[in-house]
Amino acid sequence: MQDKAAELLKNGTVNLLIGFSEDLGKRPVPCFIETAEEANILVFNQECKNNLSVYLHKKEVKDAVKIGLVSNIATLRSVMQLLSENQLWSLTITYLTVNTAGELVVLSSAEELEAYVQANFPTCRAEDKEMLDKLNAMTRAERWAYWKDQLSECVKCYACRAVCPMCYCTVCTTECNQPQWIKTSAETSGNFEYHTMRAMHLGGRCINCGECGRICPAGIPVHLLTAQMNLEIEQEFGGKTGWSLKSEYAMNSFKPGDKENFIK
Amino acid sequence: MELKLLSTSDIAVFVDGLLKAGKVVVAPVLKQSGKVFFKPVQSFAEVATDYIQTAFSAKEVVFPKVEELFTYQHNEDGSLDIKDQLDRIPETVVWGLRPCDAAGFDYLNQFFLKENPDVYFKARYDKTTLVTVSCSKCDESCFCTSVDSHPGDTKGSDILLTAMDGKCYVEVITDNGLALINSAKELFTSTDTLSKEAFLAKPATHFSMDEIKDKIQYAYASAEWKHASMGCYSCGACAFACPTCTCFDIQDEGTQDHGKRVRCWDACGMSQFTKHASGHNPRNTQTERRRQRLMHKFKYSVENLGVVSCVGCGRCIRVCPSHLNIFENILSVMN
Amino acid sequence: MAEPFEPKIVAFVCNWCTYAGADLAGTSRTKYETNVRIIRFPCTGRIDFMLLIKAFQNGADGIIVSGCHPNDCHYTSGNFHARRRWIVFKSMLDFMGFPTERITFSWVSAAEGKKWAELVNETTDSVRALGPFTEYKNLDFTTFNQMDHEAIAR
Amino acid sequence: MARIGVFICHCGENISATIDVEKVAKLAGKLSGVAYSVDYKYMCSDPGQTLIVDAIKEHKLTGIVVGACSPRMHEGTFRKAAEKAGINPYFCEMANIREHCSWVHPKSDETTRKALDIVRTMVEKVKNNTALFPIKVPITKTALVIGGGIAGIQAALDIANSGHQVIMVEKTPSIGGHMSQLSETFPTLDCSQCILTPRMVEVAQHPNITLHTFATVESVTGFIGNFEVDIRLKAKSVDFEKCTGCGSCWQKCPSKKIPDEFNAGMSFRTAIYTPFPQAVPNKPVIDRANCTWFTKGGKCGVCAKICPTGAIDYNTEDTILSVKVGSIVTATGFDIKHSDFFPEYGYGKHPDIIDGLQFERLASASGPTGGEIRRPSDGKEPETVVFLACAGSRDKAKGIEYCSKICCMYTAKHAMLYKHKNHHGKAHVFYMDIRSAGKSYDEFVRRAIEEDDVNYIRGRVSKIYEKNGKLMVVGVDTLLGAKPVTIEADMVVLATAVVANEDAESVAQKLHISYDKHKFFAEAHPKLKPVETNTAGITLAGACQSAKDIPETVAQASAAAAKTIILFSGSELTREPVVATVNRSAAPVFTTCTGCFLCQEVCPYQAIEREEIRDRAGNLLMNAAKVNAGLCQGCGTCVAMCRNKSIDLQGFSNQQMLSEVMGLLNEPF
Repeated sequence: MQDKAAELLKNGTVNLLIGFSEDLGKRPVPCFIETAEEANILVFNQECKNNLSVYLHKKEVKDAVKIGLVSNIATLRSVMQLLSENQLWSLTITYLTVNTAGELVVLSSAEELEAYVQANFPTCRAEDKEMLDKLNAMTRAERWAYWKDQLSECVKCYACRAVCPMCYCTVCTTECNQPQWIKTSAETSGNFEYHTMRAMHLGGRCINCGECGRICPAGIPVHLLTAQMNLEIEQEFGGKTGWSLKSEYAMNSFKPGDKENFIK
Repeated sequence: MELKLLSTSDIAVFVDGLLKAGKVVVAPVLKQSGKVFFKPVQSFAEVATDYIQTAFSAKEVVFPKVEELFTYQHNEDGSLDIKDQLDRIPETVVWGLRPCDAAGFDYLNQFFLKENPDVYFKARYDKTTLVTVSCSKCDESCFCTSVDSHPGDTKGSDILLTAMDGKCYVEVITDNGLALINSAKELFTSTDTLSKEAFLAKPATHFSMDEIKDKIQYAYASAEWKHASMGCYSCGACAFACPTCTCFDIQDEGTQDHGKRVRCWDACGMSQFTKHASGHNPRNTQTERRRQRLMHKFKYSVENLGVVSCVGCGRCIRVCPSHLNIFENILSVMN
Repeated sequence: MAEPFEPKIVAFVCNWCTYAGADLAGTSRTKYETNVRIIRFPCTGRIDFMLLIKAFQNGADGIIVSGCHPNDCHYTSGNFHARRRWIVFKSMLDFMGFPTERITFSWVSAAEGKKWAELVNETTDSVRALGPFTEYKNLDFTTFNQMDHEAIAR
Repeated sequence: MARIGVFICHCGENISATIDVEKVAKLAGKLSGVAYSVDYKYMCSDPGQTLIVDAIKEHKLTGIVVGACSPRMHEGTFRKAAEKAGINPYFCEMANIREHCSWVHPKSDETTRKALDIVRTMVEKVKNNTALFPIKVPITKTALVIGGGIAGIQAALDIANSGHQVIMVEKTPSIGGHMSQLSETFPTLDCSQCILTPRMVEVAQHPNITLHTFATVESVTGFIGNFEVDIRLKAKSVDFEKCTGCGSCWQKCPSKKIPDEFNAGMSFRTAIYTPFPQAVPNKPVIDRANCTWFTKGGKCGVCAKICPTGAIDYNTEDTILSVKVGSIVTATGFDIKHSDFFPEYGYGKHPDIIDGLQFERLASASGPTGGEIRRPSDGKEPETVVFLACAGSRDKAKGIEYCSKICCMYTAKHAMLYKHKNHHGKAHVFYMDIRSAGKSYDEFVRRAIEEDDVNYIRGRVSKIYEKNGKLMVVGVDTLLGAKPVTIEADMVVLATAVVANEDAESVAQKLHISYDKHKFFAEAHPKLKPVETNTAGITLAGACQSAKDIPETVAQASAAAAKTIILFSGSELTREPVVATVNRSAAPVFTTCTGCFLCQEVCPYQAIEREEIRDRAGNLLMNAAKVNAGLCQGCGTCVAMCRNKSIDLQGFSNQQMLSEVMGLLNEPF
């Protein structure tokens, strides 16, 4: 990967390469490389969980235009979803990933990306499924107590929003103050409001990378909300997020026969 | 300062006694997420002991994440009622915070009370007693020794406990602390020797404050800020976990007729923090925002208040989604 | 004895069908419970789920959301989009443990003044039986901060 | 600072009988932002309105809330009053305390309290209202008529006669449509071509009509008043400027065995042809798929050699003509189901089992038999003819569940025509029900039965098979106790179902109009907007919407023309400003819209467009949604869809709706 990255930077295919390096504690840290000489700091392993596609929204990255993106499968899937939502139009991206056989794969077009993602499409992670099953098996009152307890710890640092590649709005509804939709303060009711909104806005768009839950400083499994929504949506309306370059958004379409057994 | 001994089995007796006396005890509690939070407890049994650091600092006790400043109510006759509830603040003991957190209180104290004292902070701070526990364990994020502190530092604490050799050494630092001890005199015996150095954790030292104070003067223009900030997602996790970050926002919640004014945490690293109503943003890039945060900790607060506002607790490193590392950043911009 | 609990019910309705249906209930002098307050939208498609949350947060005990029957939408498909939004929203709330029986979804046409009156009566009865929606209100601390609240709540 | 006026109406006693109106007015006056509050017997009366106008002026009110009846009743009235007093009419809101309160609740404190709640909610809303102004859209006063059948002809002539320009596009080489193929028309039995051809000629000669035959609509962009249409002019291979229509070419054309569409395949035509003698324009085109010059690579060329004016040009190509029009009348007509659903009826297998359209040609004086009814197989006059109504229609199991509407009538007509021409012949009609609603229609059917001795059998046919040179029609007579009936026939005419054109779906997609499951174009409202489509500025005429007979088609075509003429009657189109808008602000923000365009899909009117925001050097900075106010109907579905609230709906804005909710639930005292 280091060699390929150096080559891409040297021959001008890529102006800026986003990948991982290690800090003093050997933890993977996102790094931004502009010259071939720096490529030797790149690492890629199981610990490289960050979804680096979120950086594609960053102004400094957009300015570089030709981007190399070191990606895990979740990253690639989010790029697919972003492309279907007409984002990233100003960028030319080369994706560097490692397939299940441990080989370096370089994808340089949207079509190649689509084919690769569809061939390596991830399923819902087992640990998430387990938690969802556990929560769904609870009584509703237990679930209420569970989320109430979890959400009371939320401090509204918005890290879940910041790491989400699908949260690319320049001004989030939480920042709207005319009218003020979401309370600024991190009271539990405001937290409930924020997380419901977040899940509703991501349902049918979230690609289940799980970053939001992984990085929550308060340890709230917020990714379960969107994971559950995605399962529901997939079951009810079909379609998979980050599967196709064409938009197949469940929430902007309908079928005349959608269920309505809950409507009087 | 007095030095006392408390038998380890009496710790619970002491805490439960405080509770019985009507004090609120805020202590580390292990929650289902696996993280430890400061929470009001009902008995010592709830208190977590085996942890390196709590998820968030204890600053919440004196600087809550959401604080109601007052409520307002428009009456039918056109008059307006404004009420605060400062007189209802309970006596609170923060139990089991780390020396770094206690040092954070020392900074908060300076920040909020040095000039134009903040009445809300003062009301809480005056009713708070800090019982600190020295650290025998640390991790690679801890760096208190780099910022003129150490795992057995008494700065900011009212009482410092060091539990070793089957005994609990009690360093009583302030009158506040003494008053707390005196509420259960019978549990404490006097002693005059304490040598805790061997027991204390040994976090890595990455730099010295003398070095920093000198070199940080030239750091503003460093090209390394861009590298140090490119990975930053501009969330507020570091600021909200930090024991010394004090940015806040004031909001009115309710209608024209009734509601409340609240103060809630904010973060200088968030992209909208300095944004003007016009749309102009003086700190428009994350590079400028991260520089502001770090320079404030190591330079501006020294200039304004005479103290460094980083206590080396390492929370910002632990919570950072992209593992940005404050001491590595500081080292890189200085060199 | 305390007064019987009278729930506050907010109805989010579309202009063309349910609002007109409620008008018809009026012109036909069909009597129903006073607990409901109507907010008029051009179309059910316009009803943002955030408004429902806001209503609960501000003290609503129950909510009615109602619009044109399928295929009757004045704008052809607003109600179809709304229906899909509700399916997802409802299951979302269920997952969070929210008592979704406090929200009644319905189709009431401009000709169904009687159905409107019945809907209001049924919803009022069921919400009255559920009691005041304190779970949500209790999310907010009543005193100055969360820790004090938790401490005082003991 | 808002200065709101509240006006509580007694509505005689309609409101005051159950609501303490004085109390409501008094308490409303104490609400924050309310500068004036009063109650009055009849607010909608002249003195009531004068009271409002005077109060607005005297108290310098910035907005008003009228607590009275439903806004669906008097919103317009009070908005006019507000306007008269000099404030923007959209600063007037109505609190519905009659239909939603006084009429449905008993006299009680609770009812009064509810009335106050309703008023307070609207006070909160009106505080957040903004001045709105009617939207003006410029109009190109030219209409496009797609389809040159009787529907298109009628619409084009009506619009042209009102003084406006019309462009007509017809895909075949001649206008006239299905009506030109018909023999006689029910219920008067007058000759179809006799009444149609003068209209066709009028179209061709009308100074306000530009006719493009052998042309199709390629694409449509734009919106009401401002459509841009690309028309594909198919290569005719004949220069109409030079051609005199002499006919030498088609007389000499060697490709003579091409089934003639006009005669429903019962005769042949040449490769260079005019569809029928009275065609308009009466000039030939080359059917390249069947012309030897094109299929055999430059061999033949007879027509070019023989043409006295040198009008033949094999090298012409399709051209695209771009036109700007303000309105579009869609009159693309219908088709009949050619391959029958019932294989047991043998349609297509036996030459003497024909469809209704083929019978029309047999009965037509301009048809292959010169108007004599002779069966296709051997040209003999059939002695017995069986007519089957509902051959496919009203049969959900076979796929077409609707009634084709015209078959009952034309079957009666066919039977009559047959009887008039073959006095000794026998005509039998199998039918399910006779649907003859229409002026003089039932009388017509009765005449067929009673005067022309047509044998009507109520029942369906199970199969038709050939035996000894006869067609054995096996059916059942349900009026005779479900007795099986077998009729030996010489010819069978199937009234096959009326269906949408094969290309209806693609036409609808080009026009951005919706269509039903049978591919018939969908009207905007089944009752109240039967002519309009959901795309403003596009109307429907004739059988492209649903099966119709000629009088209905003509009526709808005139209605579509009227809608167009109404649109063209002013220089600008004025619309209610209740439309969605995407926020815009100064650089460098421009808008909070992220250009995800997920909103485009939810808009039933295709009103959301893409806008490219560029810097002065022309570099693309961002893409953003933009609502075309000319198309938006104000449903607001996009508003609820937009994640970051970049789209808002004027008149029902986020700020207004949230204020209503907050105002409703937060009692001030």
